Amino acid sequence: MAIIEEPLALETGSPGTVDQPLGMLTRPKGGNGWRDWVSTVDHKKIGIMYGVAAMFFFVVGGIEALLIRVQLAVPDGQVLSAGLYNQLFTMHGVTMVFLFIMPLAAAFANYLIPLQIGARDVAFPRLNALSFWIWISGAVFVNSSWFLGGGADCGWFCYSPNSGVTFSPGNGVDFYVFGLLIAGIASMVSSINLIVTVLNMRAPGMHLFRMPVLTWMLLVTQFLLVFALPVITVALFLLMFDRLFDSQFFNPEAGADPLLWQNLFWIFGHPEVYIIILPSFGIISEIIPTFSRKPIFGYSFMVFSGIAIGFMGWGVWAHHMFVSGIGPMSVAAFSLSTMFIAVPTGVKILNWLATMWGGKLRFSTAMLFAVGSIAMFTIGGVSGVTHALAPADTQQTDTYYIVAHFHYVIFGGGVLGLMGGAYFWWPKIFGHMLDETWGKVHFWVMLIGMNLTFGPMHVLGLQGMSRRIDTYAAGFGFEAWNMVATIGSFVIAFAVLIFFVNVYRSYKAAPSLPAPGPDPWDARSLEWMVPSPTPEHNFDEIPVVESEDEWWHRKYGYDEDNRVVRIATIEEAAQDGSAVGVHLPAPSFWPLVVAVGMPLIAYGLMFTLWLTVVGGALTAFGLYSWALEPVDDPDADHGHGDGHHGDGDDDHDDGGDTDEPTMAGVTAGDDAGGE
Amino acid sequence: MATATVDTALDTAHEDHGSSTGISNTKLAMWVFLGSECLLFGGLISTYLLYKTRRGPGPTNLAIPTDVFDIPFTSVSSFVLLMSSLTMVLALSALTRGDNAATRTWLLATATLGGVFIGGQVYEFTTFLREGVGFTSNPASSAFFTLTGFHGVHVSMGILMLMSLYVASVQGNLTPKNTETVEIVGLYWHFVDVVWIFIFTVIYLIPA
Amino acid sequence: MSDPVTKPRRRVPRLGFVLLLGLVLAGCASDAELDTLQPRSGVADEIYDLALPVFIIAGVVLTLVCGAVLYLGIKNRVATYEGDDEFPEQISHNNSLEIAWTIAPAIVMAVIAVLTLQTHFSINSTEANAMTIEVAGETVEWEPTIVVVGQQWWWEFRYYLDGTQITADDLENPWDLPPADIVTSGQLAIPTGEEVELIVTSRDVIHSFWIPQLNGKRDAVPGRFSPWKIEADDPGVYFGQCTEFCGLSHSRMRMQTIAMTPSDFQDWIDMQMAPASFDDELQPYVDAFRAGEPATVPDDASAALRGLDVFAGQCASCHLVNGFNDLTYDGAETVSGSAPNLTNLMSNTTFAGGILNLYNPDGSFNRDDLARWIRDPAAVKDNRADDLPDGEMPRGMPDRNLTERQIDDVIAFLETLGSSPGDEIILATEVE
Amino acid sequence: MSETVTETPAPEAEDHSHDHPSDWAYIKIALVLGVLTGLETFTYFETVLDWGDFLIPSLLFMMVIKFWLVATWFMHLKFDNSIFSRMFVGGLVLAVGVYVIALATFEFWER
Repeated sequence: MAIIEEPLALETGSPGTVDQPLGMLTRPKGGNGWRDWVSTVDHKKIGIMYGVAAMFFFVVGGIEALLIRVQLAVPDGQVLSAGLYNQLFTMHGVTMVFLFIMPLAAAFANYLIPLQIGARDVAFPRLNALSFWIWISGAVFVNSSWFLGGGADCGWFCYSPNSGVTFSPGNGVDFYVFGLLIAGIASMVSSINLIVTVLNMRAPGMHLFRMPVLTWMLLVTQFLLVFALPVITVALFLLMFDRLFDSQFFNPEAGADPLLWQNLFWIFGHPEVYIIILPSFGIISEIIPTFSRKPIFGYSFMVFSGIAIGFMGWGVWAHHMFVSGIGPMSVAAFSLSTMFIAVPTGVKILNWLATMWGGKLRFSTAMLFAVGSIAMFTIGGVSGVTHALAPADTQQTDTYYIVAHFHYVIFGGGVLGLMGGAYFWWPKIFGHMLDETWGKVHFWVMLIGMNLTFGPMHVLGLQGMSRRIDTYAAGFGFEAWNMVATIGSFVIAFAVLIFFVNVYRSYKAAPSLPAPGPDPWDARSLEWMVPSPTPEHNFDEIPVVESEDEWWHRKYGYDEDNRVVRIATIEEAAQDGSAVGVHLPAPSFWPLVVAVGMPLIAYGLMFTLWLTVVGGALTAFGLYSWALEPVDDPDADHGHGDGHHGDGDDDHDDGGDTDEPTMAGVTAGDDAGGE
Repeated sequence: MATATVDTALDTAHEDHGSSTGISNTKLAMWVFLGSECLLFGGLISTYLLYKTRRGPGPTNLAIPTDVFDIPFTSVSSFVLLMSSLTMVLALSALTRGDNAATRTWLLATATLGGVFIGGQVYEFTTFLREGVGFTSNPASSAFFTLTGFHGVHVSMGILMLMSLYVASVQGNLTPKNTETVEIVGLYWHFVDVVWIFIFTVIYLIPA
Repeated sequence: MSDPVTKPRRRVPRLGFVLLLGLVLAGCASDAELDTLQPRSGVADEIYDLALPVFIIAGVVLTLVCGAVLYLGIKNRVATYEGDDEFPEQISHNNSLEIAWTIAPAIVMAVIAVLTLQTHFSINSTEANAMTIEVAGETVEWEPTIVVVGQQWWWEFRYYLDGTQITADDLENPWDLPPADIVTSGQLAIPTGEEVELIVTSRDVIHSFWIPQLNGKRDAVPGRFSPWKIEADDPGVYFGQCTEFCGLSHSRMRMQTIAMTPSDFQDWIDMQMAPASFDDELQPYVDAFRAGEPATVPDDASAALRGLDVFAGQCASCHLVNGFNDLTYDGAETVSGSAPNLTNLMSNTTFAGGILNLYNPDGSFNRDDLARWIRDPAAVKDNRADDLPDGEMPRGMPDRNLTERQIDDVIAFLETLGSSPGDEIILATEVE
Repeated sequence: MSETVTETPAPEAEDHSHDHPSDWAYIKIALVLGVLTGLETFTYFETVLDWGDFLIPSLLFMMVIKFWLVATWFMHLKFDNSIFSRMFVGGLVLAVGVYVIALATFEFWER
């Protein structure tokens, strides 16, 4: 990652001591290796860290998946014990959802939202760092369960009462509960931050309806997060109270109703599906116009269908509970609402096709992933319609048909799209291209692999193979397709390996290849007008936006026959990244300190209370120091008109002219204690 | 091509504060957070409503919170919390005028009223425990203590914030340019109050 | 940089067709006993008839989308933009077109919705269909209703035949259900041609009852009594598998439904209703046991009698045999408080939660598997019954550390409980 | 050239403080709130007044009024940018809608 480790563009003034209120950690200055990364508040570096960490957990979750598939390759598999198998499929789900695909989407959101709206950073840079560190501490915490008595074995949905102490006596479920709570705080802080960023930090002229579709989809995603996370938070707290303090929320013998958990979980869980898929939809909506040489077809329909999906996503959760006995009227209502959510989704697919219609399609790797994602998502979409039919769902639910469905949606629609995004924005992020030939091999191997893996699961499910079974008996006709699926899973693993090899080779080859320049794809949105890799300060000057696809319109105009003509070369239109003295938010160690305390609190509640005291004290100390730390380095030079905030001493909540300390002192503190 | 600094190019009137919408980041963040809190308290309230009559296994017939509610007492503490909202706006109003002494008085009054409310809650909890309604008794009591406990923790966080503001004011760091900080703490405080308005009616007053 | 663009291949849409083909193949498979596409009852037929056209519509939509991707990919492909200043026509939107393709899928969905609701309310409705059965010599009008109880990791089926119709409202506590006339485990016996109401519940975690060829599934939720129904057109054995993740041995929680003609069903009732009969050697021991003074069994007694003694000492605290320990039985020391009732064990075809057959395909008794199961249950089926930390209640069958001789004896005793269900049924339980 | 990364808004107090209500207005609101709370508490003593079937609707009505008064006046939603209202009301409406439906799946409203 050394590529973008350029010196900070900000003038740091004299390198002398900085007056620190609590003086334990010297105010970080940036630019010196790992300290730069752990103290950064730069949305781009945070985005990269999200991406790297997400890919790491992709490998972890992938290994879990391979073990599952090895166990199921033949009937009566003996590779794993039932207990270990149950932990593996639980952790596979948790890892892939919370530790891979959500943070990978967060990586794109962090990196791209400020660039796409023409901003220098997010609204609350330090909170952004806090989100990342809390998330990673939660991720490490959840996975530490493997070394502390075993992972959760209750499924990622963790239905009560199986998740209660009686039926899951180990610590696995506690790790699940606390890990998700910690990761939830991270997502909550991050989504509030990004919502404010999109609404408030747009460049002049960047009206909401000039924002790129990706930014729109990410905005909808953040709203889904901000409203969905409290619901799972409630559920997790109730479960935690049951497990640790003997409350009676999910104990049927005391008259509790296990369906309460299911409702709370799926009120969160279904919007979660769209939280996973919408960023990918956004990415596809950026890639396809670029490689069709046409604007996105029906921009407003694209935006509104995304909003509609986000909205309707709140009214369909009980379709996960069609067979749980919620009563025929409820089932009927949710069956109907589920069917009609197919409509805005269909609109999106048709609009992508219409964008390609009459276009000049250039099948770069990114384009292949985008188009492949559409096709694969369509498979997942139509199989989704088949179980919107409640009666049909009574046959399909909890079988491998569902497993096939959501893997086509999440892997086909989500992961392929995000992979396409990686190829598309790689030059912008790292300053060199990923090799296209290797990329195309990566695509085809991954496409074949995923169809080999998940395609047969449709058949298995309809043949009656239940989900979450660690073995199956011979004789039910499951043998052949399971073997195919297992082979396919290794093909996917091979494709992921190709990707990593490509990353490494491209990095090695980069110095000998011509630099990609600011805009290697002849793309359309604002991030392509700044140099690659993006300079620390993003934009030399904040662009004034005059139209949708602003960057494209700076390169091309129309002649009198309404034909497209070039009006400026990329070099002419782009910024050269030469601005100096741009004032940037100062790095801080406190987000890391606050984040490190949280898993300690959880370990303490599980094992020994004094750790909770240590963790709580660390978090409180971090928050307090944070609140006292001026948002900007008082020594840093800046020309902001009303910048009179920095004596740097105990200026509590100097929220008057900066936007952050109040947030830090109030909301973040509240998150830690109140939720 | 046309690029400009924010200072020079403002294409719509409402962007004249520098942010695209002309509103403060922090305040917007707080409102988004409060919107999200609705879902949190909604979940807790729904849980209580679902469980409010569930006494646990058959013949023992354990007591549930509705058996032991003391409505007059709760009404008083509800009134106290409601009045703390008044003192909160008065504190903000005083700070806007630059009246630091009055600001401090009203901040302290708000925190004190909040403390009285919390004290009332602690008293209520201990009374309930004495009357056999414990956290682990049955789903109804678990849900009641969790809901009101979450609210109590929110109030306590608010008191902490108010006291921080008070200290800042004593140290001379709370000036009219910090009105937004006070306003945002106030938003949080009022939100905790409206949640209680909801809880008081739906949980306490509407009969089981 | 160099950017060779490979030819677009037809892989994307082809895989869609492979998938469709797979669906069709699955429909043709004849050896899949759990196959949802081989309905064997009116209810399952209704579901199938609803799903099939939607599968076809889905296939058409899929083909159209993938076909469009393919067509556009071939027709509009260019190798590079380098040196190409010609842009395609910049069409950004077409409102009427977009409104049209917003409304079109909505209309398709509306049609599907109507069909769905019809089927949905149909499969959730019940009809009053009393059948006449003989119970202990008396004629009873019985609306077939069976209480289905899931627990880790087996199913219990309770038949209430005393002439008062049981409904979900009569049931409050799955841990303390009213005494039933017939209690079986692992296999549900139903008469053919009758709609059988099920009341599904659970004693511990959530399970799901599912006989794919006869109907969809219904979750067994502890504390809830969910209505469901099942019916079979033809006699036979239909297989099922618990489909809601229920812990360690979820995959080893299976069940069978044995559909019999009404007259066979009457015979089955007669067989099940008869209390365990003990021969002249066992009966005095049974009498003494019921009197609360179990006799000492001499070492040279018959294997069955010695087995009864082992049963009384090692098994009877959990397993019921009507006529033997039903008077003193006070609940198993497991989380769920219950273990399978063994009164007519030998009339079963399966045991150990539906994963082992009690009879070999040739109709002979499968002594080996039963011995294996008694010898070390955890080796056959993962459970949590032995070596538990303090305070944890066992789940599943514990290892009682019986000697080989004790195992032989107890099997000899179990063999006296009930009689074989008949070769026809035994054959049908074999999974090819 | 140089500029700040955050196009920081100036503090807003001076911009809208002039249209904030006076302290006396706040006190009047608080009086109304107090009276409503008193009325609510009165319903508990059924001997004073028999509310009959109107009990729950009137309690809910008073609750909504109190909620609305605090949100619009004390929280300034009446005077502030409508974006704030949209964020809050969005969460509120979503919460009410979702949880009312969720309780409906438990047949809560039929009791």
